[in-house]
Amino acid sequence: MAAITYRDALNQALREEMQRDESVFLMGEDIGVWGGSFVVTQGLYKEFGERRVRDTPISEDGFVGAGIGAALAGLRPVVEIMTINFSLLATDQIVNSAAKMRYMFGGNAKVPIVIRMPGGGGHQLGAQHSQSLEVWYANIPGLIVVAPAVPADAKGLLKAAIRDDNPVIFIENEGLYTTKGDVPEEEYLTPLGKADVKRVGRDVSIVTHSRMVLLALQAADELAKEGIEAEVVDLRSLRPLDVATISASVHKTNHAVVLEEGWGSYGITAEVAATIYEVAFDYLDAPLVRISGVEVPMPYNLKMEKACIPNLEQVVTGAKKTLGKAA
Amino acid sequence: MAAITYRDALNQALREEMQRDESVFLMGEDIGVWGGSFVVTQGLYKEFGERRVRDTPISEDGFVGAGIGAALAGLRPVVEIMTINFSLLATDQIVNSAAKMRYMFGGNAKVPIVIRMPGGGGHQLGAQHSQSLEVWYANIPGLIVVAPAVPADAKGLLKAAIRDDNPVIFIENEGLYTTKGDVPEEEYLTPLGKADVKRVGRDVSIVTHSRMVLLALQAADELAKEGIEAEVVDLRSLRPLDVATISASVHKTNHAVVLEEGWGSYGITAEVAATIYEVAFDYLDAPLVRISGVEVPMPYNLKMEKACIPNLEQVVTGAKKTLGKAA
Amino acid sequence: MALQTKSADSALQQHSRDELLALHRTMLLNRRFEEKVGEMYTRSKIGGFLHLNIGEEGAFVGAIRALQPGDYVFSTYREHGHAITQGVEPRRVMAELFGRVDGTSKGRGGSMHLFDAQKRFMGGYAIVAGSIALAVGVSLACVYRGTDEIVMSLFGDGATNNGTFHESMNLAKVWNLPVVFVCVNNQYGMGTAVDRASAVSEMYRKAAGYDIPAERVDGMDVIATLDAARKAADFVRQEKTPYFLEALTYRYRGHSMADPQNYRTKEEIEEWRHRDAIESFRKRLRDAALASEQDFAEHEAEVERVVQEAVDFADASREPDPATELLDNAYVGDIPVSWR
Amino acid sequence: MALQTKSADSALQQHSRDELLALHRTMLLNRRFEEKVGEMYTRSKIGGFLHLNIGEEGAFVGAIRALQPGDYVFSTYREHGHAITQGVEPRRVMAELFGRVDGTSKGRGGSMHLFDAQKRFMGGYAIVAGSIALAVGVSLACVYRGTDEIVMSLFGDGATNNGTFHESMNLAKVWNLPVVFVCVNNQYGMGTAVDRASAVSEMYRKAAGYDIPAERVDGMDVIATLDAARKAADFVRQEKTPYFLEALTYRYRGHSMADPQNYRTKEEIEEWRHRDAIESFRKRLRDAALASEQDFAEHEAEVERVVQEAVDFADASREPDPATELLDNAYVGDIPVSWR
Ligand SMILES: Cc1ncc(C[n+]2csc(CCOP(=O)(O)OP(=O)(O)O)c2C)c(N)n1
Ligand SMILES: Cc1ncc(C[n+]2csc(CCOP(=O)(O)OP(=O)(O)O)c2C)c(N)n1
Ligand SMILES: [Mg+2]
Ligand SMILES: [Mg+2]
Repeated sequence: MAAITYRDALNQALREEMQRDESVFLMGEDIGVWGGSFVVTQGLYKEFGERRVRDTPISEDGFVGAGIGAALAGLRPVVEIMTINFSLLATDQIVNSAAKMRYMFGGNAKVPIVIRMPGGGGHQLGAQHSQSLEVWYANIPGLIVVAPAVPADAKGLLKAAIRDDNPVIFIENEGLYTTKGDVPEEEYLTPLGKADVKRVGRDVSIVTHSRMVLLALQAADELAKEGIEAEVVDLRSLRPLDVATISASVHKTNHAVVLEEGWGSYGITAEVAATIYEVAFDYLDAPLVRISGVEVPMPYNLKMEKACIPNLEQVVTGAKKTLGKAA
Repeated sequence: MAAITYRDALNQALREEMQRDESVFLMGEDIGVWGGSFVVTQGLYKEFGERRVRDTPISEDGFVGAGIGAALAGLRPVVEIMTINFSLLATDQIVNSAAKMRYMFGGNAKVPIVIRMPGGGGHQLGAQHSQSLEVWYANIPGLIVVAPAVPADAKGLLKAAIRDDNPVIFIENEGLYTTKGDVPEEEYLTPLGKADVKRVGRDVSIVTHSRMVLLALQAADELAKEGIEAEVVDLRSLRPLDVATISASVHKTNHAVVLEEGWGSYGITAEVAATIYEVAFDYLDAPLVRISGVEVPMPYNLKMEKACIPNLEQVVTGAKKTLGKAA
Repeated sequence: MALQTKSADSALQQHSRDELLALHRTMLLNRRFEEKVGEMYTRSKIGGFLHLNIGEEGAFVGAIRALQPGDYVFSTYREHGHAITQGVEPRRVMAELFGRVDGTSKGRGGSMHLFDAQKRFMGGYAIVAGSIALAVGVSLACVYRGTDEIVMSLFGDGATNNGTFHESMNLAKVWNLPVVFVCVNNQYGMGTAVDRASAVSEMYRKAAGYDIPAERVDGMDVIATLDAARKAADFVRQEKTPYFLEALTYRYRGHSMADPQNYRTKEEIEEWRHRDAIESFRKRLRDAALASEQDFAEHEAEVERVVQEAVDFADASREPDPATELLDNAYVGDIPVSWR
Repeated sequence: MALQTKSADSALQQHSRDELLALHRTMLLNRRFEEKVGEMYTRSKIGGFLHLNIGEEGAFVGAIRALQPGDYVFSTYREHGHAITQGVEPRRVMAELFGRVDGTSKGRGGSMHLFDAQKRFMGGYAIVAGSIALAVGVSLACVYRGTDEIVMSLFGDGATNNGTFHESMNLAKVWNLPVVFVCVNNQYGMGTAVDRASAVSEMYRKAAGYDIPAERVDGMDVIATLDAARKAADFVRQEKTPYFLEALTYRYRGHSMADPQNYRTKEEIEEWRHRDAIESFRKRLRDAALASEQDFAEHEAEVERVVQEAVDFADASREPDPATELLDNAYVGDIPVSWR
């Protein structure tokens, strides 16, 4: 196992699948000559050429629609939307076309597309460039939505997504690209729809996804110092949601903290919280604690932005609160 | 009090506000000459002329953006998007412009726009024309989202929305336009952000919004026959959510059913359920029951479509279930 | 663009009699099919929105008949005739409108969502302009695979005011994709006349900003439309670059079954009915002595059989069963539809 | 479009010396301001994305100086100079970049979101093409109120491939709105050269599909740009209908501070630097004996003072306080931000 960055793990997944399957190709803004604004596709344009690594105009609606059409015709496009904020220009194609076609055409159509997009804040990019909107897509039947937190899952889930015959929304996070983690040398796939316990613990379950998994692990370290053993459940997949894994964890710990970087109201944590109460009502010793981003457009000022994103202290305090231990 | 249709109540609200305030004007597809595809704006084009009742091209992104610009300049546009399904073409302007501008410009801008759109299914319009996507907008800070269920609220909330200085997403339902209800003769406003108990009961709270309020009231009648007194809480406002009213009801009944027409996963009921557990954890005698639309693209066939939308039996059974009474 | 009625009908002469008769038969089939569909709707055999294309037969039959086997067609919610002309069985279309399992989409799609991959009818879509981008994507796949197939994307005049149309035009040109964009200009988007919604009255002029060759043709003249569409298809196939064809036509019926019809005059409708694509074509065939009332009568009889057979077939087909089939095809594979 | 260098510089002669000097001063101010901003960024006084417009001064100064008091300007994320040219105080711009409460957006917006309603600078926006529709809306308000004001919408070449641009152009023309669309064509959208993303190389040609009068001007020639923009503004104000102006220019720096610069050659950059808008303008002023090195030196000194004062002002301004101000202006009135 070699420790590589999240970015390189994605790059490996793309390269391997493109080498394996001629029908896999990439589309997106500045993914070719430039190498991707977050450098995820670097080197692929050189290796595979324009035909399979296609730079697009700034036409999110158009090229996402074109990707869906290409998938309908049997190709396996991996479309990069530079950030999830710009995916708002393509929601019609994602929701009204990709998510609908198979069912509304009576099963006679298939749309094996992967649409990659990073979300998240923390880089002072301001209100229009710092959103976490994955909950929107997680709400839509017909879509599969995954959000890996570590390089190994990023690679395994992307390869699995590319091979899956359903439209997959692949959520990355701008704060994760340079993070490192071990990635198996040999070929592997990470199953879509399965959560992963990133740290085992018996006292409290911290259930979260994407970049917040790293914060949860940090918090678990802190809590351990005080003798509290937190279990960190990485959802990995938002649609479908792996209720079994979440349930098993909370049945064991009897306490839960649900955490997300984005806005909590009608957010990912709303569904996860409701689900936990539903499947563990008689197991919860106390109300769970919901932690999410402050519900304002993201401010530019560094201190203000920091104050909007969940931090270590909040998670530690939240865990103690549900455990009835005053911080 | 005269009983009028939901459609006429909206029409009255628009007419009254346009007469009251010269800066109020309407934009939308076929709202003028045609009178609105759901006939909500009928007669207004004749009365106020092209300047104030503006037919638009099929450019949702463009004319919603133009409406936001006009609001920024101090006018009070009421923009109709023919159905919520087409609002997917305008999500960028709604979320990245309207919802952001005030905060990201440090409070130096104001966007007093109302964006009306009906959602819902039940008319065999198929997968691309039968969605209930209000939860998307309810998730966005900077927006106010309301969804009246009865004519009186439709009129009062629309008038209040037009006078409010924030961007308001006004959710209607295609199944409500011809429903009737009493509407006060005199001028009145319905406050944004306040839920309304549509029926008082002591045994179980059915918390829902828009068209499902009518189903909940039907269910309450049914339950009454069996001696079960259901309280029906009409959310009316989805953002902000009136937690106090929901909480008071559940604290009283100790049982809850949350209901929505749309998809429940990451839906309105997810937030409402999580909120109820949060504020009434020690009051709930049993897990609440979540009822929502079947999570598939809406099928065209009548029977199939019916099976996708919550029905009377489900709500009645759900209420009994949380009350521990086998159906 | 004026209608050719001079005795020596050179345009007509360049086509085989079989082709001419086939054009007539196809237009007539679509006309009678739609009339029957309208009837079935009033008899509640069909639900939802229904958009008839009666009056537009010259435009879409002329355009689609120019394609070759293997070519793809993308359409809108006004697509019954587009599907049938592309070869989809009328009975499977009717069954879909009836919401039955033998319909092209197994009763899940309905009037706006016909689909038949075998016939390369890639679907009817209900979001205005949405399918144009999908068509561009399929043409990209054709180029990617190096096939000779091309794609025809049909849409209305109103769709050209939508950004999706413009982004798609640009992509097709920048990437040199084999797409024939066909704007069926029936002069209204619901109740909005072209000039009230579009900066230019001639839709083909919108291609100028993309350097895409374009032309307008009289959509009430099926021969002129067919010839223009052939020229377009050949060009696109050879040059591997898009072409834009505007067919000027008219819809006789309302936008859908619910239409106040307060946005146009009876006179205007009458005026266009006088230029009816089928009637005028019959006259030309007669004048050129290429077909007789006898032939037309045979076509009528034949078409009526097909339409009636379609109704019978649809009636005989069963409805999908909510109890057992509601979740079918929600996903490929065993992805759970919901976890509650 | 070739640069005028003949001794009798007729274009120059038509302007007062004061105006010419003002043009020089404004371009220079923007150049020095941006250079300082770049420096402050590397010194971490500024965070987030930073898009400098060094090289484009001739284009945007020429365009915006053509406006009259009361006219509105909408811009993008590359807008510092657009704001300053429209009259926004440099120090308030710098304070915004520093994230301070005396910034145009109280430190909430940052480099991409400057805003000053008093100066009718209606904002910098970070969604490509997004602000074009907003500009159309403000021009609609001008017409609605019957004022004489017009709106200028500035955007890049890449933005013209986005549907929002096209829908906005159509709306402006169909509704006859007073908008001057100004495409600052710096020949790249990030690393994508115009021809790799756009079907046509000349952006002004995209106006043809909307019957909007359009022209391309040399954006490195501030006088030519100013004259063309004046013509456009006058036309729009009188005719109450849009105009499209393309200013061909070049950005010397990277798209943002993180740019591989692997998509263009050093030679190309050098070539355009040789056509620098400020240098070439100085030469013309000297040749026409309208200004001397002395004047330029005075401008340099003056501009340096302003820029330094801006930095001092920004440094002195406080940061917003998360503890007490985080929720300010989330809504107008007392709408709760969250209920948990
Ligand atoms: C994006 C979107 N906006 C609005 C509608 C509602 N609508 C359905 S058809 C139609 C008119 C379309 O006109 P045109 O493109 O000319 O096609 P036609 O109906 O005339 O064949 C409208 C506005 C829609 N389906 N999709
Ligand atoms: C809708 C959208 N897509 C992508 C981006 C990322 N992005 C920011 S600037 C830019 C290039 C824009 O090029 P152009 O319009 O020519 O303006 P320039 O940067 O050259 O001034 C891109 C792709 C964005 N901000 N918005
Ligand atoms: Mg039309
Ligand atoms: Mg550019």
